[in-house]
Amino acid sequence: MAIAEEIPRRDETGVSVVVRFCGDSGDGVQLAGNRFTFDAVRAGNDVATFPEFPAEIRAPAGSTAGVSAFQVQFGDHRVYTHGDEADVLVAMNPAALTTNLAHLKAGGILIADTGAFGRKALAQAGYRDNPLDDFDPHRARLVGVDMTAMVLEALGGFDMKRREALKSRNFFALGVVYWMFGRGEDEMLQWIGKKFARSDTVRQANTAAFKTGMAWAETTELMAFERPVADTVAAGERTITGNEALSLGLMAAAALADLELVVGCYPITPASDILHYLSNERDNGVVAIQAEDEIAAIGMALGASYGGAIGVTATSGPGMALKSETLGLAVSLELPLVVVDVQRAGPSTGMPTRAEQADANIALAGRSGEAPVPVVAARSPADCFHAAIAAARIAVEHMTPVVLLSDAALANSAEPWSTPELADIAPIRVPRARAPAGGAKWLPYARDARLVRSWAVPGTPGLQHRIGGLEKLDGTGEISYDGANHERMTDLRERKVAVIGERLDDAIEVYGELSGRLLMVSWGGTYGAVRQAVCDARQLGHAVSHLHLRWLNPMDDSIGDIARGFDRVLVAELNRGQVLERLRARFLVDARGLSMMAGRPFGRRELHNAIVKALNS
Amino acid sequence: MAIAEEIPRRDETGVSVVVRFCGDSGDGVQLAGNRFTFDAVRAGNDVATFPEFPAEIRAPAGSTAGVSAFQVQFGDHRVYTHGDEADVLVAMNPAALTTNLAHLKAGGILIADTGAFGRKALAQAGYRDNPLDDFDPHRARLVGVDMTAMVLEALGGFDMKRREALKSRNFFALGVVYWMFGRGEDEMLQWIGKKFARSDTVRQANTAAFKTGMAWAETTELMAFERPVADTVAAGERTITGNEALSLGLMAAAALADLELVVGCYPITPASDILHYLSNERDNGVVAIQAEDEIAAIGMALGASYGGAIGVTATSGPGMALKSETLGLAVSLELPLVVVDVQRAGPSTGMPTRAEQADANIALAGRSGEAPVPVVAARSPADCFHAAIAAARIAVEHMTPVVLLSDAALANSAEPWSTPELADIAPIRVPRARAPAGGAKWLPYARDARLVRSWAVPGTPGLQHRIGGLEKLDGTGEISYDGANHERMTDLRERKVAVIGERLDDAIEVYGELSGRLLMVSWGGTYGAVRQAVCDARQLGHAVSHLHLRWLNPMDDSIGDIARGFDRVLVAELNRGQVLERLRARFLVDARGLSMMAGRPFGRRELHNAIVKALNS
Amino acid sequence: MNNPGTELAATERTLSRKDYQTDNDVRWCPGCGDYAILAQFHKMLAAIGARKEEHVIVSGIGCSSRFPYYVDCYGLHGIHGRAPAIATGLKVANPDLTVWVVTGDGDGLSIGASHLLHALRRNVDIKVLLFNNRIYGLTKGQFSPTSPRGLPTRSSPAGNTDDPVRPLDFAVTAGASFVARAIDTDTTRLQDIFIAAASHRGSVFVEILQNCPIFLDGVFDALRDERGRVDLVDGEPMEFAGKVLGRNERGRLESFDTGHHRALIHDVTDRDTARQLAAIDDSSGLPFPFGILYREERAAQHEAVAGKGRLDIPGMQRRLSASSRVRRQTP
Amino acid sequence: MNNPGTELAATERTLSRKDYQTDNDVRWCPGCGDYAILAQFHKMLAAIGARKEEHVIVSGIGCSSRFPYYVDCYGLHGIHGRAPAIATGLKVANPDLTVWVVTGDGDGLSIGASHLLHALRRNVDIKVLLFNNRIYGLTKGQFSPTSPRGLPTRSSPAGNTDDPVRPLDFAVTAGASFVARAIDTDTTRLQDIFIAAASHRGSVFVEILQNCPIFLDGVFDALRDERGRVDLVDGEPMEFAGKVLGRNERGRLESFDTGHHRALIHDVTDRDTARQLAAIDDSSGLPFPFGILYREERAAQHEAVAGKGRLDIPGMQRRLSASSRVRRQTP
Ligand SMILES: Cc1ncc(C[n+]2csc(CCOP(=O)(O)OP(=O)(O)O)c2C)c(N)n1
Ligand SMILES: Cc1ncc(C[n+]2csc(CCOP(=O)(O)OP(=O)(O)O)c2C)c(N)n1
Ligand code: SF4
Ligand code: SF4
Ligand SMILES: [Mg+2]
Ligand SMILES: [Mg+2]
Repeated sequence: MAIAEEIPRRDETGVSVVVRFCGDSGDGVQLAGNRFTFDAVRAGNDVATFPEFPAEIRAPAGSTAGVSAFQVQFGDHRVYTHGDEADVLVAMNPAALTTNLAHLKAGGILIADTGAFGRKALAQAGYRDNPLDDFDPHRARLVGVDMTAMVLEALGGFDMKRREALKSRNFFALGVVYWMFGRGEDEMLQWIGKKFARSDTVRQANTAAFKTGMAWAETTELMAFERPVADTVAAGERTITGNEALSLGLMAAAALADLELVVGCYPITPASDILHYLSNERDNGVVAIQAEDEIAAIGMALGASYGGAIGVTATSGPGMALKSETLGLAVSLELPLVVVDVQRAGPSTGMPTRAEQADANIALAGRSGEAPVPVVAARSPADCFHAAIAAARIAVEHMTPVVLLSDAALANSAEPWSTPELADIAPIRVPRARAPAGGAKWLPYARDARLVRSWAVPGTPGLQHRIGGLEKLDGTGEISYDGANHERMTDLRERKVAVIGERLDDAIEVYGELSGRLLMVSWGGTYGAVRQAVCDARQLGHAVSHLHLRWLNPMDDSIGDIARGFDRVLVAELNRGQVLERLRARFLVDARGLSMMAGRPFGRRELHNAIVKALNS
Repeated sequence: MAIAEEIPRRDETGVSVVVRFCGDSGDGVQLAGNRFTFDAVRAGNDVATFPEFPAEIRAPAGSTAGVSAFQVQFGDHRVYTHGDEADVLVAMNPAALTTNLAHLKAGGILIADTGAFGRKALAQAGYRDNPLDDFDPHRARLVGVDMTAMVLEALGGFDMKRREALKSRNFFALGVVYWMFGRGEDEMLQWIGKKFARSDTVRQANTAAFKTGMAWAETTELMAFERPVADTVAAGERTITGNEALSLGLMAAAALADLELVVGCYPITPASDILHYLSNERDNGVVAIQAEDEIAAIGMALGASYGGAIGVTATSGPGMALKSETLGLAVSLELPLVVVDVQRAGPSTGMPTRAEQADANIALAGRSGEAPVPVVAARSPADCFHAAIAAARIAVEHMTPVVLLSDAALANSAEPWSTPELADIAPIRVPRARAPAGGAKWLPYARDARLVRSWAVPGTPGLQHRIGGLEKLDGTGEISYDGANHERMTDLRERKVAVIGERLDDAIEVYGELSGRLLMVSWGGTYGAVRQAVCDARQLGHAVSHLHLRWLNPMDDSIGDIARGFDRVLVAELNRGQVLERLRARFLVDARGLSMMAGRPFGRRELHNAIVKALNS
Repeated sequence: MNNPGTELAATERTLSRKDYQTDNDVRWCPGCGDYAILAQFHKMLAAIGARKEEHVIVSGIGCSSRFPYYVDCYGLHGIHGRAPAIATGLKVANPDLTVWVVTGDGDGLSIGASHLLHALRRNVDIKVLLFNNRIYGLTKGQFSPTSPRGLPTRSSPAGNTDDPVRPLDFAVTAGASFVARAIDTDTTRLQDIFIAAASHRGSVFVEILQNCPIFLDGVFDALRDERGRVDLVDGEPMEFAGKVLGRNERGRLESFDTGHHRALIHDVTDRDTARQLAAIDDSSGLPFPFGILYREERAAQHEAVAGKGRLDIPGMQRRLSASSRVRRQTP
Repeated sequence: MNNPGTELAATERTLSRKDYQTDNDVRWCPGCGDYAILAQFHKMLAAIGARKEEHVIVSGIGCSSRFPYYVDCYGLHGIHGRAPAIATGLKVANPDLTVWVVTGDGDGLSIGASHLLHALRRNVDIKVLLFNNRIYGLTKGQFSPTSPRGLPTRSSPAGNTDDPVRPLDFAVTAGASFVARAIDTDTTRLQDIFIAAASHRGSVFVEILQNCPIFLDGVFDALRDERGRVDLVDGEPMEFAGKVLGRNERGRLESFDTGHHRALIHDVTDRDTARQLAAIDDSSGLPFPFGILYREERAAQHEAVAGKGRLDIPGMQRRLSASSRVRRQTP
């Protein structure tokens, strides 16, 4: 396992801005946010986004339960998080304002559709009086604009019902924000043209609303914002969410291995989109099946792997629990299998749309008996692509199930994305069984130097064999109740996973020096926030480094060596110390946990405060 | 949590003998072993037994796969294990001899039915020549007796087929062994009379065979064994196996709580007997349902708990995996529930009849999200009774699911048993919800000082409420997606389990001094062997103590304090260090693991060697 | 709502349907068929004069499964597919309760199919209301086991490739002792069925066709037309839109002119005919039956498995002593 | 057995049933019905000239599920109840294989009922052989979902309180496209059904009544008698013991004298009649049907879901570039 000591780069300071759109689920704030983000990327910025959807069921229009929000941070340097607080908050109705005002920085800009603050809407949001009426200028600069009226007026000539016309309000808002940040009008108009090609009315309405918004911003001399400019950061060609990147990564892995990709899934928030994406890829050879439940889904994936494909199943916490028994079988059979867990807040049904990292336990230890499984975690939306390839690579090359952890925040957040070159990625070697020379007997549980058995796919003449979940004799795979053999097989299964560590170049990444006062440890989706906070602290001259764990299992001894080089070690995770526990047990270092269980990623300031506290303690 | 420093007692040395019966599954060796054990208990000895059944499916008669064995150690002092090696081995056929000879102590006594060593039988056992023919007298003293012929002759007068008559061979063997150890003939004859009351022929045949065996032993002047005599050890009224004691314990708990006992089970080795025992207790008010699978079984148990009963489900590894999701729901609902896991060797189907302790992981950490659950482990067959009461007590008094761990060895082994006095056991307090005074609103998630919510059983007027697996608002229990509330609820669920530690008097038990050179740590079924080995070592003057953990969760800080008092800490468990990992993580002590994964309990000598090695290292 | 003071008083007087509502905001989408079902449920409780504390609603996960939060009786919102098992345990532990299970086509027939099958077979005295919208609502529009073949959804962009489950057929085959169908908007029939279900002793299965305006709007429109449906009334001919269902010479169901000698008179105790009615599906070309298809009296499971007496300390002490006296052989 | 050298040569010559046996000791109890079934399976493989590598047997857990260890083709002994799911994945990944599932009455109808239901419904091209001994064999004698009502077992000392599942009824209702029944000792019929099953394209369900001499000896004895069984032959009347099955005026099955005009001619494509035949159970007073009850041609699932083409590096590179070009909006 190699340790990469990353040299802190110049590109980590600069200008960045956070914009947050909020409104009713029907107001199109997700579309507005995504579009704005996209043009920021095209302008050469780095971005990080965070969408917040209402809880599962559609709440009544105008209610606080129905509020949807989208936050994006963009900048001319590396942007690691979606930002703690918004510089600009766009609120489409009172319910959105009341639930989102706390996200606006003191002294920021609040753009609100004053036309949406009617009596009924105010009451629905729980306001007695209109909060815009005597808005405290110290709290924020209020930019009130009657989008409703202006849009209705601009669209007066179209043959549209009021309700439909009002659906273009988000484009008015975009017009305002585009003007503020000097984003190109032409690109937007082109895109509207393509996106709404099917309906003349809608296309023209959105175009008109957007232009009206821009014009209004210009005429009212709305202050233009200090505009982040693209710097050395290579921005992407587009943005990508974690679930999409993960899906593409699985497909890329199949291509790199020259194997079929078979996906068995049962829908569950926030993993369902992986099923949706892959169901669309039938023309590209993907077989995606919606199973009757999670147990069937992993069963199908395992059956597919047995049949010579890369079997994949994707789920979230409750589904992960259901897959435990079959995952144990996969360990015993030693077949490749990728189990994706897009973590959400638990226990039980918990908060299905919210992010958490509390499935490390179940991924590492949630099986009966000794059933070791490699576990890898993606660290950012775009990284889901690479993490998926890594998971599939280890699964296939080492004939083992692998758990790939993502989370609700990574799943839906977006990052810039440029087309990866598959030629730059090492192909995945498939340990196919071959009939041994000289008429010798092929043994299903004979192993190579890395303790990997070979894969005899049904259909291959001459290699017929039987495998199963009962303990098997080392080598032949026959059923065995022999105690010494069980001891040996347990040991083999353990070492087989342990040796994978020797080849994981990406397992540990240290940012900063290899010793110092404080080591911040992250894994999975806490990467960005921790990196940002460590950057900040280093700029203030603190001797803080950052260790990111890509693999939760196997863990290399060098992690202990690194940790021992610091006065203090702080493990930041969205749980109560699950990976912390492993680090302490393994390396006997007195690492401490920085735990948060609020259903959302860490904020930059929270981490900064924790770092300062740890340094002063 | 109290620490009991146990004063080593005088009763831990003395005479003990190990007898092992082995034969074909049809030869009745389990019956012979149990009967012999029973009369040892009646004679005032302490005993520990270990039955070994063939793998699940009935193998052909006479094959090695079909061999069944029963080992018992009995003595005039505390007997902690069934013994490493047998002093006397009774072999009913060649297959039994070949698979069991290794269990006979060098210089021990081998009693074999020479009449069963015919050509065909020898071949089936893989013998070319008859091993009795020139048996090495240094290996053991061979007592060859043609039981087959003698039984056929003795039973010549009865109207029986040869095959049936031969079924009495085990009573011949018992006759021999009873004579050797001076056990009473009358008791046996009485028992035969009762047991086979329904068939005159069988009763008379067994009586005749037994008497013939005794007479033969006497006439051949077979050396009588130095006979262990009952000492201060209060022996039992009978013997009891772990599964039976566990079943009775659950019933006793229901009585102590004055609640109904509802058991939902799906059959699985080695837990099925709990379902069998409890299915027989309908007249005593027990409701036992065989569910369609393990998920339904725990669902039924949880539904019963919701309905005001003590809901129980019992299973083994693969079933435990399936129960994970519902166990998470129980954590979220905060309802009492007892989940019994009779551990067997894994992973996956593994070795279903063999013992292991590798489900500590899944019990402690096998759920999605943060879902803490108290875990208690029984330490001996009779202790299963008390452990079951402890599990149910904590479940009910603290409104939480509890996992109770047993294992395949405890389940089927037997120990002396005397009727417990329920009056000596504290009743279980039920935290029933009461309508608050003064018309105040009853809140389903309001808590008492121990953080326990109250139990409003459907049917109670005025306390209607809704609960579910979504995150709930502290107090009211309403659905909540609030981050701060989730943090609080997570914390409450964690502390709620942690505070249980304050009242567990039996959580930690230290035998020997509180500091020294070596601390041996055990949990669950490794208790007996570790205690025995520590006894042995202490008698040799070593500064070794023994810490037994009854509860794997919560774990008290005092465990760390104790561990730090020793130069070395060795945790003996039948897994690869699952509890070891928790101890290291929690207390940062450099404890080491003594792991065995051979599908059987530790032997006295293995442990002794490990102790010596640890002391010398 | 949960104020015990007022509650106790309330049960003394006659309650109206409003009394069975909870404070919780109902969070289904505007226009969702679930609202109409909920209203009839409240109404039924009032109609039968239900004591709030005696009713419990157990559900799984899905839009439909939010139901318990909206009825002021006891309620448990469980996990996906497992409500029948939880309800079984509840009923045997506490047989005096009236236990309802609310489930969806995914919850009940996909992940929970086995539990539902076995609960119906065992004749557990629970009343299963399956809201069939032929789609996964809560997870936003994947196909369900009852989705029409060919339906494009988020997880079947090229069209669902599976043949749908027929819920009534499933239930009759499984052995439910009360099988009925209603549709969200048909308030009278829904009400009648709910009232009949409430008093049935044994496993009740009611399929309620429920429109999901968001993900599969209008899928039942044809069944709202009198030509698409036959309303079953015990003892009456199976008439619909001027026609009548009958059995042809090959033993199959067919439509005949009213008054035809082959016309069938509905008999709720006739299991064979119920099986044939339950098998009618999209492809049969026959009207869908509504109302109570089948009803049978048979020992309910909680009666069959009930323990005798309660375990108390003296009883258990006797049990323990007896077991030692008998000195039973361990097996 | 697994010596690839000799194996390859062997597939060139005609194989006998012995060639399909493995080295493993068969570990069923003496007299177990599984032996006879195994023998017929070996024989069928020889009869159809099966290439060993093209057949795979997937099983769950149970005595019956040890089957794969005794047949020299590919085999996977899985976990309890999940074989249909594993077999589904196998078949879609590798459609050229002939995939058999061996399961028991507990494995297939208790813990695995939902998977079986959905696999049959989707018409997955797998051949399910359910060994029904009406008991749990491997776990030593608890009742199963097909155990007779009232049966005392280790987990039902006072008698089983549940009504049994009718496996054929379950399968037809679920949508299996090939449904048959045989009994362990009826070698000819078993052989015929196996051969027919091997070539069917779609979901096959064969219930094989299997005697367990240890835990429920003789439970099928009445069905070995000609009065207890009707052997179905396509195109022939449903004759048994001098009588014939027919449909009475109420549309129900009944026994008539041979030659009666109500006598039914067996038509394997007649689903309605198959449903009626499948419903015959302990309490019907009619003979149990044996042979192929129903058979239908319908698109098999692996064809419906098959991916087009294979993902290779150039193809995937194109796919990735296209996705960036299109600059799709994230949803
Ligand atoms: C174990 C588990 N798997 C998956 C889910 C996600 N999930 C929630 S509801 C649902 C299906 C809902 O469909 P249906 O039962 O038809 O109910 P509807 O929403 O249509 O009323 C799914 C797949 C879950 N909550 N738990
Ligand atoms: C998850 C799980 N639960 C329970 C078991 C125990 N078990 C093994 S086989 C079996 C039932 C066997 O009955 P059946 O399917 O009828 O097969 P048979 O042995 O009668 O052939 C059970 C309950 C298991 N292996 N795994
Ligand atoms: S998604 Fe459909 S079923 Fe769910 S609440 Fe909305 S309309 Fe109703
Ligand atoms: S227990 Fe029964 S089914 Fe199992 S092998 Fe023995 S006879 Fe056959
Ligand atoms: Mg639905
Ligand atoms: Mg069976």
